[in-house]
Amino acid sequence: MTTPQVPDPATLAPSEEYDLYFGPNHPGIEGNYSVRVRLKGDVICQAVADGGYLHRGFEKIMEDRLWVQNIALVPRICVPDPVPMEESYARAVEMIGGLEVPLRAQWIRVLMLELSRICAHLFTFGGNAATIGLYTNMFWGVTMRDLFLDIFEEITGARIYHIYITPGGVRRDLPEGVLERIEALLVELEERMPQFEDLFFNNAVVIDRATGTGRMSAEEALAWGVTGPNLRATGVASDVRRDDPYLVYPQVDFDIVTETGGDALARMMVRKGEVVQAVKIVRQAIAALRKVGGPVRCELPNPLAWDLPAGDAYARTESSKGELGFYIVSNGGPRPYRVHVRGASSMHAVQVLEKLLVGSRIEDVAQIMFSLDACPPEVDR
Amino acid sequence: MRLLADIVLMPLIAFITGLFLVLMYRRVRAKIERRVGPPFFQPVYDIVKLFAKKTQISHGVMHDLSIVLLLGGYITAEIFLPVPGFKGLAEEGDLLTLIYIMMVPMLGLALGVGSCANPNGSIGISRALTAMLAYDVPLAVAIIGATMTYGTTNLVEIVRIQQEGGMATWGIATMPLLAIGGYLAVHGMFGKEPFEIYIAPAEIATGPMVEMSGKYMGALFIMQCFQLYTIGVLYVTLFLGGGENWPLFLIKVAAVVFISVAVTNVYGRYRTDKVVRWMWKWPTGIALLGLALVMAK
Amino acid sequence: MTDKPLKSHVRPPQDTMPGGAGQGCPAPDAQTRSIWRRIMDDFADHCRARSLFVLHYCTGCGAIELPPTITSRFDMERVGITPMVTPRQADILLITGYLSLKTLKRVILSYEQMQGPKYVLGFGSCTINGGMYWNSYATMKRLDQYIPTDLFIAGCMPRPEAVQQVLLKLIEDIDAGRANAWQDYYRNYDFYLGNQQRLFGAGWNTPTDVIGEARHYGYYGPGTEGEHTRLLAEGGGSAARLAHAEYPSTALTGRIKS
Amino acid sequence: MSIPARLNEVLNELPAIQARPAGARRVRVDVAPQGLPALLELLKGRLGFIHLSAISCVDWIEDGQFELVYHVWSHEMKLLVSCHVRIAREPGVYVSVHDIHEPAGFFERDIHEMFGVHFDGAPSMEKFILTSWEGPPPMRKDFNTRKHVEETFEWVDYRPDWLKDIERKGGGIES
Repeated sequence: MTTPQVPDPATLAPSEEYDLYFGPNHPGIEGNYSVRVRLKGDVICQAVADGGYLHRGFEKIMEDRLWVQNIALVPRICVPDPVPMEESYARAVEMIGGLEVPLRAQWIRVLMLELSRICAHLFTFGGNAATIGLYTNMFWGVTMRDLFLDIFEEITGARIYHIYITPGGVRRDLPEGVLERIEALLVELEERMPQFEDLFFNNAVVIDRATGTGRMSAEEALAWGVTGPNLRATGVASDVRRDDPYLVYPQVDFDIVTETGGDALARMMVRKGEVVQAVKIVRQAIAALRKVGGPVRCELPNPLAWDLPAGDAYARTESSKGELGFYIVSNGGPRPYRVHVRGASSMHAVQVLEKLLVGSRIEDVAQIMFSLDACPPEVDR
Repeated sequence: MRLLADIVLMPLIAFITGLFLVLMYRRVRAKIERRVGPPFFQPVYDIVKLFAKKTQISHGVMHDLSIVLLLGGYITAEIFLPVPGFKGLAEEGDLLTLIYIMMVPMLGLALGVGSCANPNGSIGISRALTAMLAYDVPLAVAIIGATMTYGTTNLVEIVRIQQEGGMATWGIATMPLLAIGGYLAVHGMFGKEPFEIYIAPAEIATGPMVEMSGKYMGALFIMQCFQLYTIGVLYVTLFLGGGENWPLFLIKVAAVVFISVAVTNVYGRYRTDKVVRWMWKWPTGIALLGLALVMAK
Repeated sequence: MTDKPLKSHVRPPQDTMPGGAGQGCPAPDAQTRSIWRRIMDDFADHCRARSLFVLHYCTGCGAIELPPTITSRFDMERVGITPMVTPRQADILLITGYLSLKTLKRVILSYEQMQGPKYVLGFGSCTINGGMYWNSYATMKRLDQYIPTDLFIAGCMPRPEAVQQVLLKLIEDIDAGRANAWQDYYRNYDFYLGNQQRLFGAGWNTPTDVIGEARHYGYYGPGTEGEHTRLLAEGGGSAARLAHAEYPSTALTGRIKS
Repeated sequence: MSIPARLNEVLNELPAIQARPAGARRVRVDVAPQGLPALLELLKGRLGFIHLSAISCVDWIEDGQFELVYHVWSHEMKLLVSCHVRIAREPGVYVSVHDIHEPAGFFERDIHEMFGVHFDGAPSMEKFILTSWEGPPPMRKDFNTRKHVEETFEWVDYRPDWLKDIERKGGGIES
């Protein structure tokens, strides 16, 4: 390690500004991430995001593994919302290999994606409330999410990393009776939503804290490359599921939830609306799965000697954080030649966060970060 | 000799009651969050564990001294409180002395945290002093109103007046507006949401506590016990007729704390400026109205 | 523990290691303690085991299973385990999964700031042997080389039940006075520092004076000082140096106006 | 699948451009390095390709080239255009498109860090993720992560008794 030149503090000009480190070891930071803010009094005049604490070099180690081995690796890129990762990887491989996904598998994937969206949003509700000291909401939200993890466990055998969606379909069919249990759970969720509503969205303190916090306009959001719920909170009805549809989403009936505030409150309102929409989509998927039969996976060659044809593909998915992109290049070999992951948070966890923090105050740093739903692992990869 | 026994016993009883209050606080919180909560001896375990730490970091003399001020302030305050069966110094001191002594711990903490050189601590303590400034105004108004009603600042006298006349002469009956304003100020004094911005973990990593470890942290835990008890007793003395006997007295103190800890769990925390504005608007306004009524009588 | 000698140097003999022979409280050993002292120690251990503060540091993906463990469904406060915010206040450092080298530095800093007795739990396969990321250039492979680890949880990722089980095991160990891995950091500081230096370079330095603490608290052992700690003295480094090495050029080096 | 006429019209205005459809709502455009900024500018101004989804870099080490892929999306046309550019691997310098698409700043910084490609005019070329890394840019094909790991880290020698028993009988997991 080279010895850097450290200026002696005594030689510096006196200043009214000082630095504060948010993270990586800080409860107000989402995941393992850091934001260094320069403050003047309570007001932030400069913010520098510092990532890489969760860097594992996914893109590199995926080049070192077989196409099937990577299925186990991809969900780990984004921890709170892993299913879109599996879906994007699988679809990019399908686009290169020209694989046809059976209809039943497509519906199952939609079901999984939307359940995962509900989970991720419930988690964000909790996290966002905890940043302003409303821990009760966090306890309730995380526990509610846990019931959904049980469904995942029943379907896939794992709570978090399902490794369920494979190129060409899904790993196995749904177990007996799980559709009924999902329906029962959705009813329970709908019963509990008013409680969250009362506790969070109708709470005077939350409204006071969240209104106007981290506000951005639609023009700014579009120019900064913001996607997903954060963009929709500024009033732009953009959704990959609708604009660049994949799977059976063209057949699914759902609304794009938008708000006009563009602040922390609006972002959480959009997420609340999306949970409602996700419930609607899951119900449609359940109805369809009752009718559609057939295989859940297309025929694949021996996975250990599977050479994908040369080519490249860019798959986009609407994850709970925004637009998720997988760019995969194959050179005709048994391993990917290059995988590039465009993490859904890569914009709003770095550049946008840095911009929004300037002018806000210390107490809002955590709230802005959580309301943007920044997911550091997919930025660091 | 009697005084010596009181000086030892009164803080001890305060500490033990405080442990129960802390336990209640944590249990209530757990129930609202739909979980089981800590075991019965948890507050004791925490404190013993913290004092039994084998390594310890100190940040200088001021840091050590702050703990003395912190605990000393509260232990002194206990002796001035009028509780059933003990005389202590309640007769000699009065309300103003008590309020004055109760400010010492916070100032002591400020001194100690200042020597830690952790910016989170400094921000936290400046917020804490601001919050103190905020809730002291309605509290002062309530206390002025109370002294005017009772015609004395002697705490024993105040308790006697209320107990002789029965429930109708309790402060809460004779000056309800002051009682409400005072209660809101007391809620701020407890340092719970929505007025706990100065320890906000998500913002400044628990502020003043950020550099406290082992025995220092243990002292803060003990301080929390004293704090809940002292503030509860102060309110009971002023507005709820003081203690006729120990069971009734403890029920009253627990009730004061209970309402506060039950309410706190459904709120987030206000920003510092909002805390000041809110405190100077609602509780102060209500208390001033109460004061006007008292003066009109 | 490996049978194979490490590349840099050989670890000290087994009996100075955690769980090996001759472990116990440092100054007066188990035999010579007075009855009073023994009762006090047992009582302290009893309380320590029932009041554990976990450092709130989400080092890796395992952090996603901590909220379920702490919240209403599994409720760890039942056995006295609560999350705490800063390393100063915490007892348990829960390493939730892989550590990138950048995080490992912070973890070591956090660990040294914690007050003993402190416990480290390795969570997930990645802390044991690299796990999923065995061929990744960016993550460390064995946690116990860099900080002494009390217990490991296998799995990727371990379920909340597994986390609970390991915490209960830790409680059992503390109760029996066995969870003393933290003393190993003082006794064999040279070993840990050597491994840290191999990753971070010879100039690696932390603000905590571990050797001084070891002397002061009576944990000084034959492995406390060695060839690696000598490099520390040569570097004469400071905390400021470390902080600025991580944040080059645009360093926002202001000073609070006094 | 064909290229929409409006897009074709714009593409025809620029020299040395090859375009072909690449799946549903995907168009692949190959462009010479000097033509890319103009292409992005035109796409953004005329057809509403305002969303830069990602910039990917591929290391074609055998050709001695880096391939940069700019994925731009038009909310109006509902179309993703991937603009492929190949630049020389040495010295690996290209221009920043930060002035056209603001998100480019993040991706260029990332590529600089992972591949060592320098972007002229980018707002920041500082390290973001690999601040503790002193080796070569790790995503380059000539960096072997497995070899690096073998040299840097130690493994736990996991050899339980039952495995030793099996090995004594001539079995085992190592060939």
